[in-house]
Amino acid sequence: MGHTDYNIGMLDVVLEVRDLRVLRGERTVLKKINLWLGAGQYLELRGANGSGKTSLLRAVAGLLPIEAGGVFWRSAPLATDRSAFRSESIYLGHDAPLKADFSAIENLHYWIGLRRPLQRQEIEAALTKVGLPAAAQLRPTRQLSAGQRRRVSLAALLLARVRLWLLDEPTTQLDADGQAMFAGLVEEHLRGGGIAVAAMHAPLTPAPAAKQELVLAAA
Amino acid sequence: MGHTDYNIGMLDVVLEVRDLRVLRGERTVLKKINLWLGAGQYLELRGANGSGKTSLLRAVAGLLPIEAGGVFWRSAPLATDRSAFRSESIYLGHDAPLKADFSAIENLHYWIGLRRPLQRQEIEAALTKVGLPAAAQLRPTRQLSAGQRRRVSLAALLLARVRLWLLDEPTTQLDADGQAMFAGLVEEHLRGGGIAVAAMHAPLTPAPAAKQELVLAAA
Amino acid sequence: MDFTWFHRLGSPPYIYRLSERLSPWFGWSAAILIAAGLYGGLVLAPPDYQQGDGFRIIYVHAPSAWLSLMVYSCMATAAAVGLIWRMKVAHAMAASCAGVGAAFTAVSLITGMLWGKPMWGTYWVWDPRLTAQLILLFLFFGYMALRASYDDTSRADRLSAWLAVIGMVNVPIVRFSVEWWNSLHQSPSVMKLARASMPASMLVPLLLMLAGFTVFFLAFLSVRLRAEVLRREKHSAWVREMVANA
Amino acid sequence: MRHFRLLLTRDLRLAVRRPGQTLLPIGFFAMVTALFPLALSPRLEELRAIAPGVLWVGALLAALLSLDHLLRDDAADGTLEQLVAGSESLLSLVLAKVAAHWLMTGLPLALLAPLLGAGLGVPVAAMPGVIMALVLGTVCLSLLGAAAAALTLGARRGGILLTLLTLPLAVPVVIFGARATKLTIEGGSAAGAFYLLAAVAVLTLTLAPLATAAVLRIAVE
Amino acid sequence: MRHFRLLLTRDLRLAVRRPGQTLLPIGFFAMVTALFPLALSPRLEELRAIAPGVLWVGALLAALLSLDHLLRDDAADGTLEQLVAGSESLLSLVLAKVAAHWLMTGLPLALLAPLLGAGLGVPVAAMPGVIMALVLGTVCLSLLGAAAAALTLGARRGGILLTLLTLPLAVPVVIFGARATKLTIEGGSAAGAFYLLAAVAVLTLTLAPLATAAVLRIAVE
Ligand code: HEM
Ligand SMILES: Nc1ncnc2c1ncn2[C@@H]1O[C@H](COP(=O)(O)OP(=O)(O)OP(=O)(O)O)[C@@H](O)[C@H]1O
Ligand SMILES: Nc1ncnc2c1ncn2[C@@H]1O[C@H](COP(=O)(O)OP(=O)(O)OP(=O)(O)O)[C@@H](O)[C@H]1O
Ligand SMILES: [Mg+2]
Ligand SMILES: [Mg+2]
Repeated sequence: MGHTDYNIGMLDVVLEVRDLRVLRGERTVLKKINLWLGAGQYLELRGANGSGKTSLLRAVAGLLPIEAGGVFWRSAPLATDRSAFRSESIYLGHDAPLKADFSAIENLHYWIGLRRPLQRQEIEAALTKVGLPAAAQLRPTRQLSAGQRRRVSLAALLLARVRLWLLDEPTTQLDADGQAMFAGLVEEHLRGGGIAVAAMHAPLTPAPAAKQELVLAAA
Repeated sequence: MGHTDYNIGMLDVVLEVRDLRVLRGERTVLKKINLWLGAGQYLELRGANGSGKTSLLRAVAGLLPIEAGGVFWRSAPLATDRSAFRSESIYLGHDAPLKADFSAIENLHYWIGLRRPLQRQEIEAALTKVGLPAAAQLRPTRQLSAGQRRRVSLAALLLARVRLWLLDEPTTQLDADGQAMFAGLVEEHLRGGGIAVAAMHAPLTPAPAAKQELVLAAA
Repeated sequence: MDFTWFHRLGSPPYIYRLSERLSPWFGWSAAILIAAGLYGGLVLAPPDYQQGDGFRIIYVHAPSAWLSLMVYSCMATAAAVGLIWRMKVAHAMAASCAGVGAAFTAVSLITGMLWGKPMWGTYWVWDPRLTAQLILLFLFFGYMALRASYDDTSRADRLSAWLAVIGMVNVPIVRFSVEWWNSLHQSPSVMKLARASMPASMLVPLLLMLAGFTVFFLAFLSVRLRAEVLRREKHSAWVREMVANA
Repeated sequence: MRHFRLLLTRDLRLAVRRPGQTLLPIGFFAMVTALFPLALSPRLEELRAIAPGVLWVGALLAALLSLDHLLRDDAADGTLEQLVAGSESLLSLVLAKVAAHWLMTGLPLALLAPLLGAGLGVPVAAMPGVIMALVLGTVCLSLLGAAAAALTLGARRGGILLTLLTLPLAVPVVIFGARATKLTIEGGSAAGAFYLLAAVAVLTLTLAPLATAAVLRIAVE
Repeated sequence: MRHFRLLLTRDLRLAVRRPGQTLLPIGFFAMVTALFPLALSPRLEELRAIAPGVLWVGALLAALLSLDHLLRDDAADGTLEQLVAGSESLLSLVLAKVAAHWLMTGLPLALLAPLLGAGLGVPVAAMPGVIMALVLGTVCLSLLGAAAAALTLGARRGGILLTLLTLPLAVPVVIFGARATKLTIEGGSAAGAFYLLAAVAVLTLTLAPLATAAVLRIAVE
């Protein structure tokens, strides 16, 4: 997975969150959130429905305004410059950002292709690795099953080759094999010096070695 | 839950599927599917991603054309008349049919209200029963979390008071309590003489007494 | 060069107190100027030899029209400052301009139409200046609508600021449309004081009204600005203590 | 009847919730009529001559514009399935949808016409006639549009197909309507034209809903 | 540059996949121009007089109609977030979007104009001028529209707001464009009008994309 290049200067590869406060509407849904994640670490966000997992992920990804506190990447505050963060991180929300009219391959070509040039074989390899049948790779994604669509966005993770994964319930709609497969992907990513943050309702199994857990309490 | 009226003439309350074949595009995704479900029985659809769970549910619900074979409700073929079936069954797909601009209460009022007149208290009771906070009941559903939106559609099941539930992965995005709560709903529904068919990736726990399982093999 | 004044202008409490101190002065002088202007215009000034008393509408029309352009320019400038130096106060200033500006524009349109009937025989013609002025009104409305449709103030600030800046292109069109296209509309007579085409008895009241309208704008602005600043800073310490002391 | 009321209030309420989408057609109508004078030389008698055309083309565009949303939105978020499953007769569903659509576009258009007409030099005396003609016409447009919308629901080519289907159906309405308007503006007796328009309206009112309901049943199942 | 090409091909390809949505604006344009002769008494000289207005209002409407989709679709299905995160400069994103929009609406409109103009009695000699004017004008419309679309991206009242914001920005273009067209049709020397139009085009071409990019950044983050 070409993660070798990571192993230089991993010390500063850090995602830090300092007492973050996030509003939704006018209600405070998150307050006093503190995080410190180094290379190779996995953070699992747990909490009841509506406890703020999605909000936290989106705030970190810069998709929600931050009311107070700050998010730091490589000890640079995102408030002022996100360029490094943007190119080194990827966020996957509840449902995959796929164009229903494009095939899985086209979607990845235009989506991840923006970050770095992609070979078609590369894309196909990734899709096969996440277990999307060759036939399904060419069909418009509107013609894929829910789980198959989910797998396409997992392939995006592989292809993006970025340090930081921000994942919102990445395993929903995956069958048993899918769950195991995903756990493998995370493991590999961490071994390569990556960082993963995932909102989950059931713990990832097998759990990665360097696992932290943050349980959000409903505000 | 007013299920008493069910207990008369339960013998004919039967959903039957006789060697059903369903195409998606031009590919056959389901063939030789046979089912027999009586009052109080629960059928769990299992199978890998893309094995055809959603297709089967939609075909039974009459949302996909049937290539061969037939679906029978109270031993009447749906091909010829669905009126009884339509008023006695409800289908919930991968994502809830909610208007993002309506509150949970409004959504249920206009959605289930079509089937039978609803009192506001009735709706609120159902929403509370599925664990949606009172505050969240009045917010536009676009402002609900994924799991909260899921809970709204579960409340629809309660309010609809119909015999047959056709559910596609009803427990995704639900937290642990939510899963247990849903199992309780199904249990109650079956006790009242209802029938439930659910596509699931993990078995419903605690499993209902009268449980059948159909494992679909990827075509 | 010393920029402390600039930074002071950037601080909400300072602006709040400043406008609080100034607004009564603006208010009174506006009242006086406008009163004088109206007296001079409606009573002292002789009727026009061809329009009779109809021309007196100019004492409302022209000043409001000028102000509409001036206010928009102020709004755009404030917005630009807010964008460049990330100044909350500047955004607040721009936001407070919109309402008044729209009002002035509307008044100029209405009075103009009323005047148009006797002069051109119709309330409305699709003449460049008239059209441009109508567009100016739309710009004000668009600006306000845009602000209204965002919940998150800072986003509303920056987005509407861009709109204000983009819309600035329309101002010179309004201003110079009369020279650029052969328009039905009066060409700027007052501005060419050199060969003043108006008798002083008509001109002086007009200038008084203009001054009055301008000061009135400042007075209104200082009031609106205070409300705006309060709304934005309602959670801040200085507002809390001010409320506590009051 | 209960169904009809429920469905109607539903659509109206939704419309209120997203004023942007609701007002868009009316905004378009206003723009069409406002822009013509700008784009043309602003001589009033010239404008008066083309006023009927402007008003009616504007009305047709506005109607078409909102038709695209008439059923598609509900189909997209899966609510249409549930509505169909819920309501015992599709006819009430169709009628409710059409009524809602007309109340949100046709009626406002008709009421707005005088204001905009004034800008086009339509004499005040003609206003009642203009409004009346537009009321009749927009009713037809909503009805016909609904049928077309149902037809295109399944088809992937949505938008353009809708236009192509509605256009031939709508053209007679527009022509009659414009004639009626023209005559009223010129102060001639427009009775004949109005009878024609009314006849068309009645015809569509009786036939279109049935057709739409039938088509919808096919589209959904 | 690579980004630009990638983004452009993406949008064009998407457009090809859903021809319905893509052809809709052109269909509208065709309708506006086709309906006028029908709605009005079809005397050629009358038509010729209003031809510029019809063509330009049609063009503006067509542009606006598709503008609503320019960014909103991508924002809705979450792809815009990813595009912004991916592309290092938003400018290339904006330019690609505008280029795609123009290629799918502006250009076809301009090329279609002679055909429809003929129906409005536009003399053949004037066609090149008409096309040229529309090309220049539609470029401006796409650029200005993109800015407005970015401004209204996260707004609550989407649609109507877009119209309200685009109108004032677009009116000058329409006026100049129509004047140029009118002069060409009447066979007078339209050089002046064309220079004016070209000047506007150059101005917007240099300023609008920058503004749009800045706005987009604010809208997405
Ligand atoms: C709706 C119709 C009208 C509109 C929108 C309108 C608009 C304007 C505007 C924008 C100005 C300010 C120009 C500047 O600041 O340079 C102005 C000034 C003026 N208008 Fe009008 N006007 C209208 C009708 C009229 C009519 C009917 C008359 C009288 C024949 C008139 C006479 C004037 C005069 C004398 C000035 C002052 C010009 C100067 O000294 O600069 N306007 N009008
Ligand atoms: N746009 C919004 N406006 C106001 N409140 C919102 C909005 N979006 C979400 N909320 C509320 O904020 C809280 C947190 O939402 P969030 O989606 O982060 O929860 P979550 O932990 O992701 O829940 P789930 O497990 O169901 O995904 C919820 O109570 C939700 O109702
Ligand atoms: N519209 C379509 N056209 C063609 N093939 C389709 C279409 N929709 C789904 N398919 C294919 O049909 C098969 C069954 O799809 P279906 O959605 O029923 O699977 P599923 O069991 O629900 O999967 P999941 O567990 O991911 O929800 C899949 O291989 C899918 O790729
Ligand atoms: Mg969530
Ligand atoms: Mg499925």
